[in-house]
Amino acid sequence: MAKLNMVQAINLGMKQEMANDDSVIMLGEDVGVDGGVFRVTDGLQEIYGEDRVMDTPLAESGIVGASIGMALAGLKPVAEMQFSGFSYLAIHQMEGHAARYRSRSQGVWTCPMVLRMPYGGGVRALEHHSESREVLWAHNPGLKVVIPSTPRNARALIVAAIRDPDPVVFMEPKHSYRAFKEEVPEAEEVLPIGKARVVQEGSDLTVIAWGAAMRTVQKAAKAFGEKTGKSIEIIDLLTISPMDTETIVASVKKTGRCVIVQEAVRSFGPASEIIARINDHALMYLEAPVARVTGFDVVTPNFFREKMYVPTVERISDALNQTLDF
Amino acid sequence: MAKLNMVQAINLGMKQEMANDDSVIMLGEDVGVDGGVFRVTDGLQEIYGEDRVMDTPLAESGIVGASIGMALAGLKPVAEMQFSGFSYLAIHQMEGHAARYRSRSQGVWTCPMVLRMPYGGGVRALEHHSESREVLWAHNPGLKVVIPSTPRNARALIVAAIRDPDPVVFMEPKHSYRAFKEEVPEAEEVLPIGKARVVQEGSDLTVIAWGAAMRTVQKAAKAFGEKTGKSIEIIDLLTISPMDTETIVASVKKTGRCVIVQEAVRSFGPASEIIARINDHALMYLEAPVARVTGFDVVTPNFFREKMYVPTVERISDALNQTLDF
Amino acid sequence: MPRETIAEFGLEHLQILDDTGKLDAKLEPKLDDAHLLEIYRYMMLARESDKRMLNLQRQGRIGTFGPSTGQEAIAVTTALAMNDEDWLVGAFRELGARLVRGETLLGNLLLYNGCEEGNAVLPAEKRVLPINIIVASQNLQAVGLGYAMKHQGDKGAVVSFMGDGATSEGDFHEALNFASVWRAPVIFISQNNQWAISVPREKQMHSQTIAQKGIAYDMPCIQVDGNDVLAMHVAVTEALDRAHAGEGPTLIEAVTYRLMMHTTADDPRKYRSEEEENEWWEKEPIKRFRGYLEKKGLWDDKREEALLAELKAQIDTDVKEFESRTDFKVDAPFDYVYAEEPAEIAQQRTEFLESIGKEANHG
Amino acid sequence: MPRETIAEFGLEHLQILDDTGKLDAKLEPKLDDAHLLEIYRYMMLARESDKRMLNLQRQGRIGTFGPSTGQEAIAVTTALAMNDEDWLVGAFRELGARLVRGETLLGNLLLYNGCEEGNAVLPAEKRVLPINIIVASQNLQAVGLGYAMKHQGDKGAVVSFMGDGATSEGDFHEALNFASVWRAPVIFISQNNQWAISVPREKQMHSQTIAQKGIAYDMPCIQVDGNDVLAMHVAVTEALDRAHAGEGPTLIEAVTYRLMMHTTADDPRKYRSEEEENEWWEKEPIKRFRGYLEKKGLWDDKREEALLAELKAQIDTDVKEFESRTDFKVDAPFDYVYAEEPAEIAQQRTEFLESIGKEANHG
Ligand SMILES: Cc1ncc(C[n+]2csc(CCOP(=O)(O)OP(=O)(O)O)c2C)c(N)n1
Ligand SMILES: Cc1ncc(C[n+]2csc(CCOP(=O)(O)OP(=O)(O)O)c2C)c(N)n1
Ligand SMILES: [Mg+2]
Ligand SMILES: [Mg+2]
Repeated sequence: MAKLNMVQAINLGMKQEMANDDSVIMLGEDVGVDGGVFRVTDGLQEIYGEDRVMDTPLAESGIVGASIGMALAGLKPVAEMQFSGFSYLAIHQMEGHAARYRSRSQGVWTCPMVLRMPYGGGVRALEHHSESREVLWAHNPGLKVVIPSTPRNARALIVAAIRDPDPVVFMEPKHSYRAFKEEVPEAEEVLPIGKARVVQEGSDLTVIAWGAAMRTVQKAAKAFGEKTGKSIEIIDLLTISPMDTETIVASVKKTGRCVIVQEAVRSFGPASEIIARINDHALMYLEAPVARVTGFDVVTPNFFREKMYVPTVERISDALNQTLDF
Repeated sequence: MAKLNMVQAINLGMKQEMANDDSVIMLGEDVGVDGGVFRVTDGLQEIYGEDRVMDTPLAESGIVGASIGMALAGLKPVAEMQFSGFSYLAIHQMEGHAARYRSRSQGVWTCPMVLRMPYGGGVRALEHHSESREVLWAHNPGLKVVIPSTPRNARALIVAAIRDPDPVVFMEPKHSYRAFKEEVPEAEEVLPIGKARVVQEGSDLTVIAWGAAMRTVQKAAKAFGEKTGKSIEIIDLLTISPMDTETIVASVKKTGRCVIVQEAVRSFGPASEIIARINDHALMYLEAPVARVTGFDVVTPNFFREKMYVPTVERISDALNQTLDF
Repeated sequence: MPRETIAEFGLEHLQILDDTGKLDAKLEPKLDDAHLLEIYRYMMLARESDKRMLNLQRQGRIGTFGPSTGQEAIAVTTALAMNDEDWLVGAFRELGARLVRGETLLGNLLLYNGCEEGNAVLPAEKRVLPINIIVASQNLQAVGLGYAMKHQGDKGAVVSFMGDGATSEGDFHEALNFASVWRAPVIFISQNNQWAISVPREKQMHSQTIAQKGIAYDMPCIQVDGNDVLAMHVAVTEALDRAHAGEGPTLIEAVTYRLMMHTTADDPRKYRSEEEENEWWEKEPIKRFRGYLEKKGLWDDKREEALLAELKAQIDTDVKEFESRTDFKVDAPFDYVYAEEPAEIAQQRTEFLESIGKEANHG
Repeated sequence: MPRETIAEFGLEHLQILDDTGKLDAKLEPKLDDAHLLEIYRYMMLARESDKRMLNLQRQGRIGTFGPSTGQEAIAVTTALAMNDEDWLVGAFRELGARLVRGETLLGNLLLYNGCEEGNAVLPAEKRVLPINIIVASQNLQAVGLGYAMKHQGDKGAVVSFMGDGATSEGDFHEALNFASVWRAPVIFISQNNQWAISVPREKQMHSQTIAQKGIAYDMPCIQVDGNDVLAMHVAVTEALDRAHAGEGPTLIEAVTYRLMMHTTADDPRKYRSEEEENEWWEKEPIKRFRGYLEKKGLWDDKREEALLAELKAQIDTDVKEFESRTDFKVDAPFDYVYAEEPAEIAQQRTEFLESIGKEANHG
């Protein structure tokens, strides 16, 4: 076991899968010699060569469209978008093809590929480098959307994504890339896609989050628990789509109160879907409205004002208070 | 007053706005001589010339990107995507630029443009011609998303969209293009963007819908009302984003029960956001879970199986029953 | 180095059998009779299939489709020049090539009736992708296939078809650039049928040819008379040979004409004249090629009659089979969203089946 | 028409003042002294600004930015050849052009400090778009601006900058195609600095030049030594004259080198050698141009010293102003989503202001 940050952990998972399976190949802008602008593919080209770790021309639709062709031909492409903010140039390839080949051909064709992308705030970079738009992928049946929150689950989920028989959009919370380290076993670990994880059991209130917000939630919950003695259950969604309704509903039925924390803009975000599912299956258990702590419905500000946009410990605490006091 | 179908009504609105305002120009694939594949721009090139009604090369990002430039220069472009299924090639232009110019420059630059597109089922065409993905636009602050449901409101809303100082995605339910006619006054009519409309008052249950589903809802509600004597309130959303929470909440507070009908796939659809807002403002008024009658979470099937996908009178009636019986 | 020419590029046009039937014997490819007759047979099959489908569509028995009448030489000649290991990637106007590669009219009828079953007729091993409707997007898949072949040490190549309008899309450009950088064995064939729905070539692009767009990528490129079977055969064979030998991609502009409507939902009278269409009917490929076969003593009226009868019987069989199909699973869309069914989808399937009064059956 | 060459295309390269200081007097443009000195001054201002910004970034006083050191000749010469009515559309490596057009270092410091205020320094009338980060997407806006000018009977032109990597994007292609079809008055300038982050030109494209990509659109195109002020001036002026005269777009490849890191977040030692960088330092534009000025008797060490002092003072003023700014409205993002504030956003603003313990103030 080594203590790894998320960048190293994803790198480890990919390195091992490339060793396990010759058909796994990586492609994207600067993923080769440079090892990716965040170094997630660092060293892979040296080991596996330029044919399996490819620097592509600067064209997102090109990267994704070519990956689809590779997947149809039996390879398992893992494509990187340099930032999620540039992945929208390839939505038509994912919505129009990757998500559809299985349905389109009633199973004759399948498209097992992974589309990796760093997303969310936290790097003091320019415009387009801080958005959280997981819904743009999640609203497309045929795609899976996975978001890890720690080095260890990131490693176990990237392996699952590569092995998945369907296209997976793998969104990496870049704020968590180097924020902390965690023990990650050298030996293979795989987490199932489509399963949320209860990271802390509790009985008074459920908090649901994913990605970088998990750490803020844990901080807020710890302080809040210590101060109020309230018992908070925390769920890490891990897969945005298909969503694990069961775990969410079981928890809310138990606690009767729920706060959802998302970095995406509020309206039409994942939290709305979670609320809809609670409404479907646990409405009568609710003792207070489900609270949403989210990015605001604004154009994601540049980094100088990022803090006003991203959910903070304070805003989460307020929501916990209000939901418990309701 | 003439009886017009929705195609003729939108055409009328655009024709009048082009006469009112020299800076309004139309562009898109086949919008000129051909008048658009659905004939929505029919005759406009003859009146206003090739410089104001332009057949473009076949490139969606090109159409939208050029429209943004025109808007920055003071024109008011109304761009057509031939089908919403091809609009995803231009999401990066809308998400990345049209939605952002005002914020990016603290109001120095603005981007008043309309992006029109037929969407939804109903024309027995090939793949990509039947989807409802309004959320892919609505989840982007800075964009407005408008969906008319009848010839008369379509005309009044396209005029509002053209005059709006911000970019508007105007989604036309193609199933309603020629399905029915309505009296449309020759004299100018404008409906405010951002306001839903109560099309039928009632006290037992609220149904919320938009676009082509409105007609199905009205049929279902009529039959249901006649059979059960229940009093159903019907809300036509008209603007998806920014959403008119007030009208929704007032109605649900009154009726305590709500069914939402959307043609989009269920998960992460507009109905989820509506439920989230009901949760925020009217949870304690609910006497039953809000029901969603939606397209299923599948790849939108080709037209042979379209009927299984699109909400039907039967599925709406079932939901009304269940929600009232809860 | 002051103001100085640093590069020069030439562009070739290839025609062997012209529209008056005149043959350039020096350039004539040595094709055996069986191959020539097969080309003719498949062109005729495609043409007759179009007629029947148009009929069915007008009667409401199938939905919208795009006829390929007038463009048969390109698709058929190309497909017959390919090896079985070569991939066929099409847009939506290459019926002849699909038929050559083993697709049936039945599959096409199913597809144009809105049944996904129509894309499930050929197994993946046959290396024929389903039709691609998002204009130009298929070219990138072709590059991915080509790279995969190269990577796997596979000797084949990929042929990727598109229209003239398709060359305006960003995906066209990205595909040609990727293919040239990766030296991927892909032959891009742009069927320049002069129109993209109502938009004529000269409003689509300012360049006089599509072929010259290859120069942007230092990619071998050529303009070919797409209504000339012999020229198409030569150009495609050269490109395939290069691809098979590891020498990378080629761009072929095949000049032709869309003799009919864009799709059955379109009315060309809105935007072009009958005279223009008639001029191009004079240059259409089947008549021209039949003249060539006749001169070679390979064809005559009797053989034509026999072929037509045979094709009619074949088409009848497919149409009959199509109309007798009843085994359509109503909840099939739930089956193919993912390999494994998530709980939410299982529940929605149940909801659906209950709504139509049937038992859940996860068959 | 058998196998026959139907078109030929030549490609020119332009250099007037080479990297050894040798001048091609026949091609030398007749620029007055003031203009020459202005070019030099703005190149120096851009270079010195880069140095200061790098300093500030290393101290954490601003965020990531991309230096343009080594590429100043392209941006500055171009901007000084333009009229005020011409539009400037940039990517993110044209600081010199922005300074010429009236942007201040202050604006850039604000922007690179993550403040939208940095894009609000110049009024829209100045016709300078904010930086564009989505690679190549700005070219389409340039085409739209160009069309609008033409449509409104405006005599101006649009200059649109991009990198070499940018030519791989679909938007590059769509923009050049639209511009050529519409005969829009747009000059596309690709700053070929040999690298797109870590990807060298030869992995970006298979073509030997970027200029030849213009042939795909029958668009006038030329490769220019982008480190040669005189060549840049001639090429841009020709292109602007054509655009102003209604003769449509031009593609200019300006060959240069990114002498520093891609952005401050990048480490070139991962992927290229110091030797390569040193070779290009020999060809850099400022030294070369200074030699030209000196030969003309327009420059010497004393004048250099004075200029440096002057620029330092100017930069100091902007940095001081930047560091003294405190008037940042914390809830500004709510102000600019739409012209009119929807109820939901008003409510979220209140929620936000309450969370930070302030009163709602919709100022
Ligand atoms: C990306 C995209 N945009 C628009 C369409 C609608 N559309 C279908 S075919 C077509 C014209 C295609 O023209 P061309 O490439 O010349 O092919 P042809 O139909 O002439 O064979 C258009 C605009 C589409 N299918 N995909
Ligand atoms: C669409 C898009 N993809 C990726 C990026 C990330 N990125 C920023 S600059 C850059 C390289 C640009 O190279 P080039 O066009 O040569 O310009 P240069 O930086 O050399 O000036 C990349 C990949 C981006 N900004 N936009
Ligand atoms: Mg065509
Ligand atoms: Mg570069």
